[in-house]
Amino acid sequence: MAFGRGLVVGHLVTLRRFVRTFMVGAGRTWQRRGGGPQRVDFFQSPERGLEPVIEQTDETEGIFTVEYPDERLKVHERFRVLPVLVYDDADGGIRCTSCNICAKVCPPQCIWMTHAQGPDGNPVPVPEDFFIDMDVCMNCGLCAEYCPFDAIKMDQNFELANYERHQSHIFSMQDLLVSSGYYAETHPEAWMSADEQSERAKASKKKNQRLQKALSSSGDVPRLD
Amino acid sequence: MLLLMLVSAGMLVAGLWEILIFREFGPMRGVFVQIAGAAVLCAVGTVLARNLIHSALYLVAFFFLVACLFIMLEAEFLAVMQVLVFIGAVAILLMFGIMLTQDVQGDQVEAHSVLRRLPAAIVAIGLFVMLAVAVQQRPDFSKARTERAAPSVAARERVLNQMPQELGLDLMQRWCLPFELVGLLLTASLVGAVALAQPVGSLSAGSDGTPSPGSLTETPEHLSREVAGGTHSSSRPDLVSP
Amino acid sequence: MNGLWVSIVAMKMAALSEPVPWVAWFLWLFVGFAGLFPLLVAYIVWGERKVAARFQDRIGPNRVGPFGLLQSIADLVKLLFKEDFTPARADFLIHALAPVLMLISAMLSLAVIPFGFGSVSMRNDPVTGVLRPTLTGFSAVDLPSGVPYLIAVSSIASLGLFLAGWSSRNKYALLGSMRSVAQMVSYEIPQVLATVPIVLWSGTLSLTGILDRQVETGWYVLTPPGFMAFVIFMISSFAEVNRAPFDLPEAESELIAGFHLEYSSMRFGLFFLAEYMSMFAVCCICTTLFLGGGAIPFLAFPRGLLGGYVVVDLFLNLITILVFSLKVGLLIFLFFWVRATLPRMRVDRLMAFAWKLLIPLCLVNLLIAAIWFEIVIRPVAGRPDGPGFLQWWIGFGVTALLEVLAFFGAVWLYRQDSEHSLKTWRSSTGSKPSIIAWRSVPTKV
Amino acid sequence: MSQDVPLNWYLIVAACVFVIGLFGVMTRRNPIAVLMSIELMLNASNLNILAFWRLGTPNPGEAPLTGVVFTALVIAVAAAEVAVGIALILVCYRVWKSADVDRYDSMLG
Repeated sequence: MAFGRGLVVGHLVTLRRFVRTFMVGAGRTWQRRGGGPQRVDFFQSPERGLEPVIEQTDETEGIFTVEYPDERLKVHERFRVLPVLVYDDADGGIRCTSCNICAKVCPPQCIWMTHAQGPDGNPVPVPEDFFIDMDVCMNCGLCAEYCPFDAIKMDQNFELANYERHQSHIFSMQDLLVSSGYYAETHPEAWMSADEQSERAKASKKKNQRLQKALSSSGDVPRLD
Repeated sequence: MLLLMLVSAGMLVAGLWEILIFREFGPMRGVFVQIAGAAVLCAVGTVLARNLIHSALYLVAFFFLVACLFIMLEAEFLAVMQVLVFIGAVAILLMFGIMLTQDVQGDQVEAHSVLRRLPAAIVAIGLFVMLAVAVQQRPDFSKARTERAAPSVAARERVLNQMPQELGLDLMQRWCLPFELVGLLLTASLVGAVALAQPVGSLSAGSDGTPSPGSLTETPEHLSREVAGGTHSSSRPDLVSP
Repeated sequence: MNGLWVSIVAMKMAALSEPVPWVAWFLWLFVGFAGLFPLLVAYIVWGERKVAARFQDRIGPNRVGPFGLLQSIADLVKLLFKEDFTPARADFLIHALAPVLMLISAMLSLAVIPFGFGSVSMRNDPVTGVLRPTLTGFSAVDLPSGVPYLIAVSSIASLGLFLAGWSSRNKYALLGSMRSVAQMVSYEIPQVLATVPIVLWSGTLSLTGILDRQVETGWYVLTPPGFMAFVIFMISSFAEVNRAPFDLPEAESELIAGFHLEYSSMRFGLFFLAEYMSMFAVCCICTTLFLGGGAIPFLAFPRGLLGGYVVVDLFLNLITILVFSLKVGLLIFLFFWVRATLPRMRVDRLMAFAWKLLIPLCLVNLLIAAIWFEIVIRPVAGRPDGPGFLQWWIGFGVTALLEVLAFFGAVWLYRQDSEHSLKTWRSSTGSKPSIIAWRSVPTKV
Repeated sequence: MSQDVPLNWYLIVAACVFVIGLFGVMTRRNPIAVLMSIELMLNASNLNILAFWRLGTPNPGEAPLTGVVFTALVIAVAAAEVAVGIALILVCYRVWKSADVDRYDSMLG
């Protein structure tokens, strides 16, 4: 029969947590624990992305708060938010052929696009414009999964808050285009994988062929914007 | 609301009256007039308010003002006791009583009839006139204490300065029997209140919930059925967990 | 109209009192009660947020100002500018009155606390009756019946709480207020009974007198019955000011917010202020009654120097006020600590805890306190050197033994009773209880 | 402090409050309101006792605290009365399902 022993022990447990927050990393009171710009920078801060980040386990003691707007935890590569369209850094060409497969598989039906037309009225395998309603998109990633040309990819930008929701929340092609360099930076593993490299080579080859074909038929270069 | 405005207006008038008329008597008469006027207004509010909670609130204000009058009579300890017992316990108890006997919000109003009030008012005013005349018959009552040159009793000066100690000693020595009797009364009322407020039948009845004949809270035959059904919680099947 | 009233009061005050008390009153009222104490309370809120954050391995507010020091001010500004909303069917006047009543109750109890030692004057000893130098206490008022005054004003809070719940026309608010009034009325009894040994030992009801007596004979918390009274007083104070684990009136998860559910804007702010101010007041009371006020531990230091020059008195009072606030701060930390540790109690256990454990323990403690009085205090009343070493230790041993016996006996009886009622409940319902009995849960520490 | 207020002022106020309480007892139909009116009357008597104690001329050899003791006892009795009164009202409410003194008529004969 316990006479309040559990009460006392419980209070000591919480008191221990309290005291340890001051002891663990005692010298880092003025430092941000998740990296980011330091409040008092006695030594040179590490570069963005190289900061030491405290990972919480059941052994973790002390404070491991990440003060969000000032410092961010690195997201994992597979983390995905909205789809984007990738264009090539080298020639500025986008891979999308406006085949409409993504729009068809999209479960909430938030993608639609218009085909580009040549001067003679024939369709050209590039989108004239491309829209995604970000309020409707549920970040499932099916579009990127189904895209036969690897043109549409999932991005990691999660800070989408806005002051206006009628125009600015429907992303058009200008909002959606990201460079292949950006994608390579945020998704290094996927970008350098053998699969992706061969796909890249194949896609560019195919596209070149189709473009040549289109050019030979119309005799003019369509504008890409 | 109207009465509250009346109270504040009355206090204001009393304050002006004090400044205009009672300056020469010293300030305490004016203070007394204000406090007593507010107390009487609160008493009227207690009796006349149609909402019971408002009535109880006027009563609380009245208790507080009476405590103020006690302080004017230099019985500070009793004033504290007044607040402690009447506001802290009696008012809360009354509120609980209102909650438990009215609908859940306690704001049913009761109708007043002139037929009921008129004789009561006549009796009350008559009694007041009698009391007032009786009080005014004694000319020495109307003189202030300072004017009467009352003998300054040393014992009384002492008790005014150390009232709690003196009161405790007095209650244990001279007034021992009344003190013990009050203790007995409080115990008896505690036991009695618990016994009365018990659900019907739970004191003397067995687990079947029927009140035994001759129990403390025996009810008329035609009423006991519905009462026992509603209050004896352990016999309600819907409270038993699956 | 208001200005006229104020001028009447001012004229009266000017007529009634000498100029110097008038100035002192003005200072207490406008610097203390209208300025310093609310500010202090705002920073208690900030401190609670910081400390609670540390208990949960967080940082706490750090955005507004350095270390988040302006966070309370920002919250206050937010509360001031929010829409003041009154439910359509609410009783407007009572709805507005209730938070004010609670705040008044908390502020009134601060009026008699001796924050410092004050000066020294010759007064009659309440026990022996002889003249001796006595502390005057640095308090707004030195009431001869200070302890019952404290109890009386703290009982006004339950009235305000009840009115808040009733006038909101909301069943959750009403439930919360009914619960909490029952809770506060119940816990008032052990709280009062815990102060009775103090009154018995010091022979006075004045808080300054109690402080003076403790400075002379040692803190009351250092004696076994005094320690038990201190613990009981603190526990029932937790319930009185509605702090965790007794925060049933404002149980967020069950009653949304309890009695102040329908309050918004600064009226809610007043409740908030009242809660923290009553917590502060209770800590001040506890420090005065049990922890020797502003006395420095095991030293009679400032006392012998008081009563000479005004400047010296002021300086020494500053020291005692600092010591006092340190002790109050520790007690407030205790409040935070308990809140960070314990979950909320269930209603029936809350009441059983007060009526079946605390009150019997208080009564037994009163008897043991009388034994301490007879052994240690009464034989040496009036002697300047106080109780002898051996006498003190005999008293300590006897009362400590009795206290331990009383504590274990009371808890044992409490456990027996709860098991018994559980058994009868099981047999009366004829089925297994849906809520697992607390004794059958394997406890692991 | 209170020396310049004459005794009969207190007595008049106490009589006034007492009479108001009496009026309430006679007119109110809710038992709790009746109880409140009784509290008014008790307080009026308390005020009377205390005024006589403080402002009346004490007899030589009289106990110095008679009025205070009397008032304290009345306060205790009032508390006891309210406790039992509320309990009785609850029982009446349970039996008659009504909070109206006019309907408590089972002893009317």
